[in-house]
Amino acid sequence: MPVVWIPALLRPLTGGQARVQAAGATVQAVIVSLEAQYPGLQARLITDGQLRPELAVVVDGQTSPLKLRQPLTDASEVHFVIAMSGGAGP
Amino acid sequence: MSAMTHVQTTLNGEAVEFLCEPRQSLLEVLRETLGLTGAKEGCNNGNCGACNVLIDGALVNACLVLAVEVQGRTLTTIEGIAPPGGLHPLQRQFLEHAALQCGFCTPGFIVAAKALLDRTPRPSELEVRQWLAGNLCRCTGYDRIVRAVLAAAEEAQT
Amino acid sequence: MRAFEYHSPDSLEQTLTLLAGPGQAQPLAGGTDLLPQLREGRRPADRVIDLKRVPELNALTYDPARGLWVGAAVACYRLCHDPAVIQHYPGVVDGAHVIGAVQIQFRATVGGNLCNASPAADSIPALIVHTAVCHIAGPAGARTLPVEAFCVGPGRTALAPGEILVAVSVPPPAPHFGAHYLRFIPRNEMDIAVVGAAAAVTLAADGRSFVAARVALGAVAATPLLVPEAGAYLAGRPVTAETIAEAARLAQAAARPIDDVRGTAAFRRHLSAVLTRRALERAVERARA
Amino acid sequence: MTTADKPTEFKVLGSTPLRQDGVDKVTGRAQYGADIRLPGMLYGAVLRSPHAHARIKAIDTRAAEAYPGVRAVVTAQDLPELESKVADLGEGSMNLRYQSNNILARDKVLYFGHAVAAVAAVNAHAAEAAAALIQVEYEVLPPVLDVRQAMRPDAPILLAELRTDELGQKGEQPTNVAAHYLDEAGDLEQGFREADVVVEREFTTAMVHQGYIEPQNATALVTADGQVTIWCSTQGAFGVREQTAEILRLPVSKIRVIPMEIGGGFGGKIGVYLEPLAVLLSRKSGHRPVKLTMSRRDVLAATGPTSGSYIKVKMGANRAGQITAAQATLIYEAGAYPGSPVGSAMGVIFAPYRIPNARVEGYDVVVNKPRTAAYRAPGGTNAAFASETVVDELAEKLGLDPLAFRLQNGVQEGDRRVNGVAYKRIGLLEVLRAAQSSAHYQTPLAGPNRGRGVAAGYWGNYGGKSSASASVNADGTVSLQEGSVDIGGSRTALAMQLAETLGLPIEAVRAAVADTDAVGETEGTYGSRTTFATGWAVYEVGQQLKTQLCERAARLWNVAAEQVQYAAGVFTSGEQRLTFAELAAQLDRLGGPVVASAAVQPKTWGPGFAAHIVDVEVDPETGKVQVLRYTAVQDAGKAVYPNYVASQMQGGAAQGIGWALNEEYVYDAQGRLLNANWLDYRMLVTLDLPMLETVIVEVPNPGHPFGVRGVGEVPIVPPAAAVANALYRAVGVRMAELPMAPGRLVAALQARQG
Repeated sequence: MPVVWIPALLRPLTGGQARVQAAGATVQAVIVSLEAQYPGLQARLITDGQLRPELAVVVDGQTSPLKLRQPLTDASEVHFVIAMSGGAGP
Repeated sequence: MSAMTHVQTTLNGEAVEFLCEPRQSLLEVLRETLGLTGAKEGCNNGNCGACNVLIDGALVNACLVLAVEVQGRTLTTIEGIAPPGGLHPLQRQFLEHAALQCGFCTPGFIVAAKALLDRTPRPSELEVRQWLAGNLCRCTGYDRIVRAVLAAAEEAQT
Repeated sequence: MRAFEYHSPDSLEQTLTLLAGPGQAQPLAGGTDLLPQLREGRRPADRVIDLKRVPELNALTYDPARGLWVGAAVACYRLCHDPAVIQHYPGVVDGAHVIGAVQIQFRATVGGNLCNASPAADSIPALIVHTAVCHIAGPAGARTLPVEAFCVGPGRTALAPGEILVAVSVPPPAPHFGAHYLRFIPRNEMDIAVVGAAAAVTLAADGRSFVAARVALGAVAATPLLVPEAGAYLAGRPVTAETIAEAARLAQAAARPIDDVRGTAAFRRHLSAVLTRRALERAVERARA
Repeated sequence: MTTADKPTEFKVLGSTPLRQDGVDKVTGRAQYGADIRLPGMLYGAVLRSPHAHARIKAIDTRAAEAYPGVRAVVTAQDLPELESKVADLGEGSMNLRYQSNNILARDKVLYFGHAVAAVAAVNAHAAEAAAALIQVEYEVLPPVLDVRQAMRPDAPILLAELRTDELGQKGEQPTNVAAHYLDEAGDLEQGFREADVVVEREFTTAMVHQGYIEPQNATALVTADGQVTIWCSTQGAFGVREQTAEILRLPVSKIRVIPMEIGGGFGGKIGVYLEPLAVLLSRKSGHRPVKLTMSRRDVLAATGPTSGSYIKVKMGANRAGQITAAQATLIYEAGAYPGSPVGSAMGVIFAPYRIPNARVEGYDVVVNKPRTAAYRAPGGTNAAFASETVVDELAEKLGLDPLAFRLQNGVQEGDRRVNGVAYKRIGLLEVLRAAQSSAHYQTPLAGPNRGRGVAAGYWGNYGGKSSASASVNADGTVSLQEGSVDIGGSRTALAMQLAETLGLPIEAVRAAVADTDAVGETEGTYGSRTTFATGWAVYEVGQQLKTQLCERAARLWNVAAEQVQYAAGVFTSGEQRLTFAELAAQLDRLGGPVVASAAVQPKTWGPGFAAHIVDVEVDPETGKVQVLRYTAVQDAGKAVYPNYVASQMQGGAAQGIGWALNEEYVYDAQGRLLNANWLDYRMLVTLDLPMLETVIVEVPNPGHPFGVRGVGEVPIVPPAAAVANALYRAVGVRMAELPMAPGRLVAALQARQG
């Protein structure tokens, strides 16, 4: 299962856990399964069907322009990070 | 619109006449009336040198000169620096030394540097920096500009 | 920019006639202050009178007996590259050559610097310590005024309506005379003085004591400021670090700076002492040379 | 030049051809936005607010409309009222309603210089005179000019509807705090317990401007059928198209944006200011073209400066020299509307170091100053000033060489950032080692009041959308059309990548910047992305051209395409041989023109690291600082066009030094900008700098066909910190405020003496 790193501001929703596992073949699917485990997370990550504009999705160290539609593997590591001006971090 | 004044001048080696209002700056007339847009407006206040031109060989900010003042004078702008069919050594050395990034300040620097080399054919680095201190460049950190001017001076000697 | 008429008279007489006409007339020498002020609506003008064709205003002469005569429309570049001026008045050059970068030097004039009457004007403290004199022409005739009396407030001069500054004269330097002007600016060019300081000294023949001295400051009061107490203190005293420091302290005490965008009053007071000391030290060096 | 990984052999990349737009630029022929003159063109002027914070009660435009020569007057009433909607506008996202209100204030002005109305007239003088006749009735409100003041519960509120956003959770109360962000890793308290040395300091930095020499300008023509053409100075034509379309509620297909040559941007020419106004005025004046240009005063008062900031940093290290914990709070001025680069700053602040326990907190705060815009590595300079000063102090307290301490803690592939993301292949350690062995660092500095400082810096860089197309000419050359605006030689760097791909000399490829109707969508020239992403598009174009040309050669030789090889400008198949030019000359007989286009959106950009070394001399009596020597070291990935890579490094360093020493916005208590000119907004002049030495390190980015990383932004990150550290070594005071202006330095020296 992909490993999801939970943004610090959302860790109260995961009981303080910084890393959780969640099933899903895309980022969107992973968020849906996160929501099942930790109700309320989805609304903090997605607005109007899109990833919140201040966030970037980083999968395996690379910021994904596909965002929610980015495919994942079981070994994927997923981060939701603050989008940097002029692009996200590495 | 107030009354227009008739002005005769020599511009880049050619006799030129134009009509202007007294309040119009030389920069405005060069750019808007005469279509010579090589002199740029960076500040319209004499602080950046992007509008440098030569009047009777003296380096001035065209934004700080009234167009009516150039009656009977000889003007040189960036458009009149290069010899026919070629480039002035300064222009060539600016290219060789990558002494421009956005290029907006470049005409002002080249006109200023020409005025320097006309008076001081072999300037030191300090003299180049002193002479160009009224020209702002925000892209290069000046290193390559100073080197280009020194190289052009060298080229002119050999 | 408001529209205006332009005139380019070729005599002083015509100039005075044009100045005396109705409405607002603004003399134009280098224009480096005037044009931005017209553009920003900070100076009203119905007529701009170009002074560059008036012979009296464009004269630059030096005579060992009578000293230096600088027409009000003489550009700084010309003044600062004149061999006689360089030789006899390096202190005047100090003030005039830092007015703007070279583009400005080709246009700006000492006369304009005086008439613009900025408290931070670079040429004025140097002229003050040289005991320079302003020559004024007007409808009521000619008159003279010591340079230190010419500016009466920020942007305001002692010129009456219809009067014009014709020239500044500087007496010939006495033996063992030396003068220097320096200013503090955060950059190395393209700045207005945070503080300027000028000093002129006349030393005894052995160079060890002050016969006379004058100190003037810029940008620390509403006008360029002569500090007579500093000069009076030095007269007759030996040239030592202590006497110079005391004169610098007196200059600092005379400064009445304000806080503005270019510096705080506290920093200006601090600089007044530092720059006065440095100006005196260099003036002494020149007097001994 | 240092090459860390196994070098790839290139023929064109790494060479120094003359730039293709060079002759036009040294002869004054290059056409910048304000140089345009169209038949029947009108000239515009914008009326701006004299107040920092005021309610607009009424606007009376009648006198302006009646002024001779006036053809149109517009106010916010002429703009569609937009819903709040966040759009991704290049370097930072932007709420479109705020963007619209920034272009023309609707009910409130929020900063000195805020645009209120615009006029078009037959000449600039008439437009200016008419604008001055517009009567605006204001109810003046108290301004908020400092972030910490703005965060107080009793502070005047700028935007009534604003609530603090904490990753999707909105606050209850009206506030000036637009957003609160947090990154955490490890156990902070444990980390500080493990530390033998802890340094904690507070820093403030002033608002500064990008300072491009060319003021903003825009010319627009709306024809009777509603087609809009805009000529302007922008870092991205497609961004102008999108913003103008959104703000005016027009379909993008109705708008064509022609990017003129651009006189600098540095992030400040991504957002639009004048373009929608020019369109409105053109439409209202009966379809005349309208040109708007800003004065320098307008540029400084009302276009994107970057944030002033308050930053608190605490870091700890053990005696072995390992950093054990780091904490930072960053509060950034957004200006009048939300959107400071505090998020980027959080990403920069501890990026060069392996820190097991960390907490980084950020606040985006609105104040009555111009809406901030991106400025070269947005937010990074402020952040690195704070953290690199503290890192320097830690090294000093531990008795370690500042570069050695950074090397010991420096990140490499696999190390994690505070937000948890692991680095790919990066070049920090190579950069630090190159700095250590540089001629500059190896030469001792002697003399009183002199000091040497070093600092490291990071920037994430960016990829983004890019497009290009090319056609083969019968004379054997290739014409390249690309969508990236060229601010500093990029079209040549792109031509070089196509020439390299095609095995041709650079002289055989000519590049041109295309307008929005002539090339695929391409993001702006920002994020250090052009040579990387548009370069990749160009590489793809080259690959396609090669494939097509091999097919043509196969047709000529009557063989299968797979049997044709192409290398170094020559097609071969068995004994058959044909140069690129020979084949190009025969295309008409082999099926006609060969063209190719490509669009990319790569995600494998690589971050850049830099280390800067500076020697200064201080006049302790006046506080004046002279830079004696400066060296910038940086990992460029592959340096495609080395002269211009070095020039980016020099330019970034120079901007950073100016920021360190002199540049700042000075407001009075009423929020009026006091130094909206270049005499009092002090950018460095020639005499303020020495020659600027550069060391290019090449650690190729594995995520790019040629190893490109992007180079434009990271060089502005270290300078302020490097200068601060040098000042400390020179005179023994740690400056905690930017700029480190002479008066402040003298005050600090006096305070130390008691």
